[in-house]
Amino acid sequence: MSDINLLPVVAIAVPLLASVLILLVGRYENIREGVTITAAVAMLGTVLAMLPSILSGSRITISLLPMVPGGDFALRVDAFGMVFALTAATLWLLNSFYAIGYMRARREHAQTRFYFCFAVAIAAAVGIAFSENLLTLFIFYEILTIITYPLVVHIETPEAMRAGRKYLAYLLVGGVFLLAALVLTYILTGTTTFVPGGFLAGSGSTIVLQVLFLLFMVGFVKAAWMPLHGWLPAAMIAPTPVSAFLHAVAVVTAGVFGIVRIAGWVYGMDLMASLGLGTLLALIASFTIITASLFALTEDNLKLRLAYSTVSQLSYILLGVSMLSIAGMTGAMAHIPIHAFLKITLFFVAGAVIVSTGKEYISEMKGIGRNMPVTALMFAAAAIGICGLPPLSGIISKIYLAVGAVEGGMPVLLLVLIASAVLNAAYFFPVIYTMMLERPDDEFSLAAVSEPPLTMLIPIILTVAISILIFFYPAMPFMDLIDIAIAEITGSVIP
Amino acid sequence: MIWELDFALLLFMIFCAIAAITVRDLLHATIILSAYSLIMAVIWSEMNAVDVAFTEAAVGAGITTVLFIAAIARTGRRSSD
Amino acid sequence: MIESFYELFFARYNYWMAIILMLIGLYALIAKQNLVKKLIGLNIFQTAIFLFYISLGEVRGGTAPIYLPEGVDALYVNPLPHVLILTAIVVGVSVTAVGLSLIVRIHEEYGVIDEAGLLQELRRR
Amino acid sequence: MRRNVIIKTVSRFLVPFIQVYALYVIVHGALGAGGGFQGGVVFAASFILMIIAFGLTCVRERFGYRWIVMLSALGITIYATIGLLCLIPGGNYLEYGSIEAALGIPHLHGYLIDAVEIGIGMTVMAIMTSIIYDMGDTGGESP
Amino acid sequence: MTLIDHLPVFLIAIPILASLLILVAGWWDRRLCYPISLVTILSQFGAAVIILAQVMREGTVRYYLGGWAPPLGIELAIDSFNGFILTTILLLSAAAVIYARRSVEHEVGPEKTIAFYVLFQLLVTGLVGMTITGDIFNLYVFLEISSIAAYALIASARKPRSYLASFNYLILGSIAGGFILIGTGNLYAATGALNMLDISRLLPASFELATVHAGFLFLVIGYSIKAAFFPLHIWLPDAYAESPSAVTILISTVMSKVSVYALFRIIFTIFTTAYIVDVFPVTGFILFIATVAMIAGAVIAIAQSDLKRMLAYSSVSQIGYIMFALGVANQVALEGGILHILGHAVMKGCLFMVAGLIIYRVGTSRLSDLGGIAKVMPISCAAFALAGASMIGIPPTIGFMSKYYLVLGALEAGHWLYAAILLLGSLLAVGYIWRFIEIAYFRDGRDRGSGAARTLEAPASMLAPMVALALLCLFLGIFVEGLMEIVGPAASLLLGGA
Amino acid sequence: MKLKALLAVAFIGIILFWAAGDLPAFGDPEAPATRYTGKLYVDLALSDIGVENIVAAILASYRGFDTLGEVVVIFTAGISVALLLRRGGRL
Repeated sequence: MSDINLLPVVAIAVPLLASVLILLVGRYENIREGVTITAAVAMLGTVLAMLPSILSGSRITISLLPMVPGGDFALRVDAFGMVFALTAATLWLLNSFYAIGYMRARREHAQTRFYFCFAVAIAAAVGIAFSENLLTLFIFYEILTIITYPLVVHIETPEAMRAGRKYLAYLLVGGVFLLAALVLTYILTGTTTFVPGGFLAGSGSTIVLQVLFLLFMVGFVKAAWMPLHGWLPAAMIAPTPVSAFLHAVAVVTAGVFGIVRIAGWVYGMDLMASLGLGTLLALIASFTIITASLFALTEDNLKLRLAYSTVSQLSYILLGVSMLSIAGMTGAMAHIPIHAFLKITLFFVAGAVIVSTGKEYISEMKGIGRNMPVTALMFAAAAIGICGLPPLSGIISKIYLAVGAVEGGMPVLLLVLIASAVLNAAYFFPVIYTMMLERPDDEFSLAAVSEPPLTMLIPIILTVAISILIFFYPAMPFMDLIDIAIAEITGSVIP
Repeated sequence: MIWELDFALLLFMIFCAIAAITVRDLLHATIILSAYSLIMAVIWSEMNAVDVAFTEAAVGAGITTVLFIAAIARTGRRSSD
Repeated sequence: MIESFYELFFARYNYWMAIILMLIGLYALIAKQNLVKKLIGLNIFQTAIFLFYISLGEVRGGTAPIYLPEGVDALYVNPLPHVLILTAIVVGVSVTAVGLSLIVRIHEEYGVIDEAGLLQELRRR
Repeated sequence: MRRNVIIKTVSRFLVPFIQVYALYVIVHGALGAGGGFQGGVVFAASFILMIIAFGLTCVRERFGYRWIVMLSALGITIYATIGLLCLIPGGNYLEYGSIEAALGIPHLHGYLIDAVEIGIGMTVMAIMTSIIYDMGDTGGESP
Repeated sequence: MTLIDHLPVFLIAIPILASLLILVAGWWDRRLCYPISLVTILSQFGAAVIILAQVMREGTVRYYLGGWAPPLGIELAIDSFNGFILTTILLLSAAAVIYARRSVEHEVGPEKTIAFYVLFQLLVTGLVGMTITGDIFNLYVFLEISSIAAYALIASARKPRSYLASFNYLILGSIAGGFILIGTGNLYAATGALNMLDISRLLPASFELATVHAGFLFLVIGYSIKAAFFPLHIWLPDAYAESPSAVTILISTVMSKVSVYALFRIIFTIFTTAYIVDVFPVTGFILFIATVAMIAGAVIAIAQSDLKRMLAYSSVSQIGYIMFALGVANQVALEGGILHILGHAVMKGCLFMVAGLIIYRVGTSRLSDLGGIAKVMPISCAAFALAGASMIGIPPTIGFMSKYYLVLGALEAGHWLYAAILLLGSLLAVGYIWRFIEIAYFRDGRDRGSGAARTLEAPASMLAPMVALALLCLFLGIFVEGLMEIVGPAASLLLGGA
Repeated sequence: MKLKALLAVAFIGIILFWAAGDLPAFGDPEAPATRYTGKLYVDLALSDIGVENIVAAILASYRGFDTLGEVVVIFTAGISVALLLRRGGRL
């Protein structure tokens, strides 16, 4: 076993180790947060160290220990997993700085618990990315569910507890469905190891496979597709770094990541098409995109509006999968990092506003752009990116999706894309307008407001910068990785 | 063995059992239980189970009764049913 | 007719009686309110089971399982149930003793030893 | 409480007989009806008679809890240890035959059974007496 | 014959002598009870591990007591199944006895220490005897030893309610004992044998007799009462909730498991699958009841306001999971069931230990009085969370693994609906586990002046076994494959394989 | 309660009577129990053990382990009663 084989283990072990250290040194704030940052850097380094070999087309597989029939506990790093892992690792680093600023500025309680859970959550997220089979994925998936619960109920108010119960109910029920799907897959095929291009073909009757897919869909309720999205707005009661990182990146992306994995590595696109699952997925995705956008329009709480926006945007990924075409799949995969970078910016800004002004409702944010110009500008930039306008990365995935819609023979989906873009603009531009152009009702209320601390501001700027970088240099590393992944699942040679 | 005698004893035992659980005075019930055990011992010895009969006579009719009486002395002999 | 009557009755009347006794004991064990009565029922129940066992070991025309002097040919009854029941009797008296001491304790704590009264006491506290 | 003189006299007369009979029952177990358990119970019955005649406290002073603990433990120890002794000549637990074969004494098997019965009798007697003490003790301190 | 060959009987004979030693030595000095008890149970555990290794190496270990081979004598038979159970129960007993020290001082009182340890030792011995005996009547004898010891131990809390709980248990336990005796008698009448293998060999000839069916029913009902299988669980909540913590741990983890073991043994070894599938088809019925038990137990547990009572009802539910395996009766499900015997013992032991710690420190186990307790008892509550996660079935804990096997087995047998109910029903565990977690971690206890605010973590002798069990929940789950090397053969053994 | 008890007892009674119908006839020397182990003990006890009382032979030797258990049961009961009832004292 060469050294590189151990890297995926290291990538997961680093945050776990950090979480233990955090618990141990919890009393000393600076050391505790130093541990977090160090671990984030170390993990990003580990992931980056694996990047060259993945880009060269190889895969890293390591089987850790046998567990139950239905899969060993095994890790495998492939191009698609790398996309997720790289996104998560980068954003964890940025988010750590942001969280330190946010938590200190807000003087939040139980910060040790916060950092501990955060570290375990990122380990679980990376574990999902690097899972070699359904069982491993399920294990990390459930750990992610449980460990994010304390983050959601962080403020411990009765309202938060209610939200937490809702969160737990949705995700654990989802987990049960996923387990059912996992067992069923094992019963049908005798394996749950992901195979590029799928391994389910011919293992069961049409109806069984269709039901199985539905089980998987409910299982990946973390993807927040409608009407099973209820947990995501509820989870917005969490502190903003949690909302930003987990509920824009790690948790929800784990959901869509799972669905893409299922589509590409368990079912395979041909089987999906022959089962008519593309249409089903397209229906769900279109419904979610439009409805969630409408929900977002009416929502006054900024974080909730962003949450609905997330629900809507995640379904772009499902939409891409549903097209069952190379371009659609590419768009879907590309949307994972692109959306993550843009949406985290928006949440960062929402948190910055809360820290600086304590305001959560859009109608109260009139004119804060005057006192926090950089923050507001970054919000505008990220919003533009989400809407799919250059020079931010959002447009890349949208173009692929549009091509995919045509290629996949579902031009009607183009309409969905266009309608959604319009709706995106409709719910984001009023916010930008309110922030930057409107005058505050009460001039004095904003007197003490200023830009958030630098530990928060810099991550915001960096995420926007990365989004712009992705627009100009899409190939490195995300599109290259995605090309490899697509080549894997379609069976064509690696370009 | 003589089945008529056997049968009569068994019938009497059933009578004793019913009496033991219906009599309201616990002390009486205990004595009836003791009689029940003794008859049981007789039946067993008649069935050639001498060891068991001996034991039942010593334990069922002896020790158990004493224990019951001791307990009743400490709790009260009236029973509602 | 006579044959079947014999089959039904004479061949197994010991079992019938044992079962009836078991049921009487079991009924007292479940339904009687007074805790001492329950233990009396328990004793009846157990003794009836012992009767059932001893009946299993009986052999028509047999003698007690103690060897007769050599040369005397005898049919002995099955000794194994006797052994089992000797053990079971001990178990029975042990359970009775523990049950009675529990009753004494319950009486000390609550002042009553019938279920209705105990329920009342529990509700009162 | 004054106790009836007749009962006292009769029991003083009877108790030794009962106890001798109990010993007889214990050792006679191998030959006919009887055995350690029955004998132990009969022995305990003699104590019951004494309790009835002389009162609990009086009997307990003669035959106290220390005796009960010792005898009950000793009884089971005899049983279990004889069982363990059977391992020395290479037999299984409780395989009296192995000792008989090793020592070459005829009928040792039967004697060992008698020894075991005595152990049983001791424990049963002690424990039965203990139970009767505890059940009959209606308050007041005990030694 | 080396000494190693006699280990099976040492497992019983030495502890009996040890209990006498506890009595005599304790009479001399009370402080000697605990160390003697500890050393005995630990050495029993060591012996169990050695025997298990031997069984895995050489196959079933048989020990003829008195040198009399069956059908004349009694044999101790240890195969991979009861070797596994034996190790499990002794592991938990060891944990319980370590934990017992402070619990006894606190809940039983110094003057009852000797009797407590003697009975504790006898209870463990009785259960060990039940586990390793190969004779169906001997099983009954050891069952009664453990039952009588358990009645007294439950009452040793010396609270008024504990006497009542103990008496109720005594009544139901005696009914169970009587049924077991009747069942044994019926089997004896039908076959003339008492040795389990012997019965199982002779039984097929009289499979059609009503006597055999009745024997089956009585044995199953009897042991179901002892195992608290729904709806025969009515003694359980009081008995668990009112007894001293150390006793609760022992009877909830070890005693119920041994009864379940006996049930498995009777159904699979004596009657064999051929009987319960073809001759007297009860598996469907058992499966149904087990499913009802899982759901009902969990639902009632959610409605409880007392931590110990809640955990007690959770046991009713979890016994349902084990019986589920019995109802499915195929290799994979049985593996899950056997795994769950271990898993449930470990996690429920840990949970009850936490409850006991809370009683030890706070003095109550009412849920409403425990707000914010995690702040003052962080280690205990973390252990609760870990064991609770296992109870819910969060991977990679042992609770998940057993559930996984159960579902897999149910699906393999084609019980789609039951598998679905099991999966969804397992979520009900979240309902009660999470109630405590929420209260302990996320509810502020600051408004309460006394109570939790001044309490601290418990002494090490209580903390250590608890933490060990909590970590065991995790490690057993992660390294479940090693466990399967024992569980797999055990399950196939039950199904009649080698 | 009474009705429930009656129902339970009736249920058990039905099983018992049903089972008794298939029991070997009372005193039947050809019953499985008598024919198998019963005969074995009767035939072997004297030569194996050398005591006249077969019951004692089985009790103390063949099934000696049961008897050990029996003694332990009574010992357990004694300690239990002491635990429950004894005031003061060392136990």
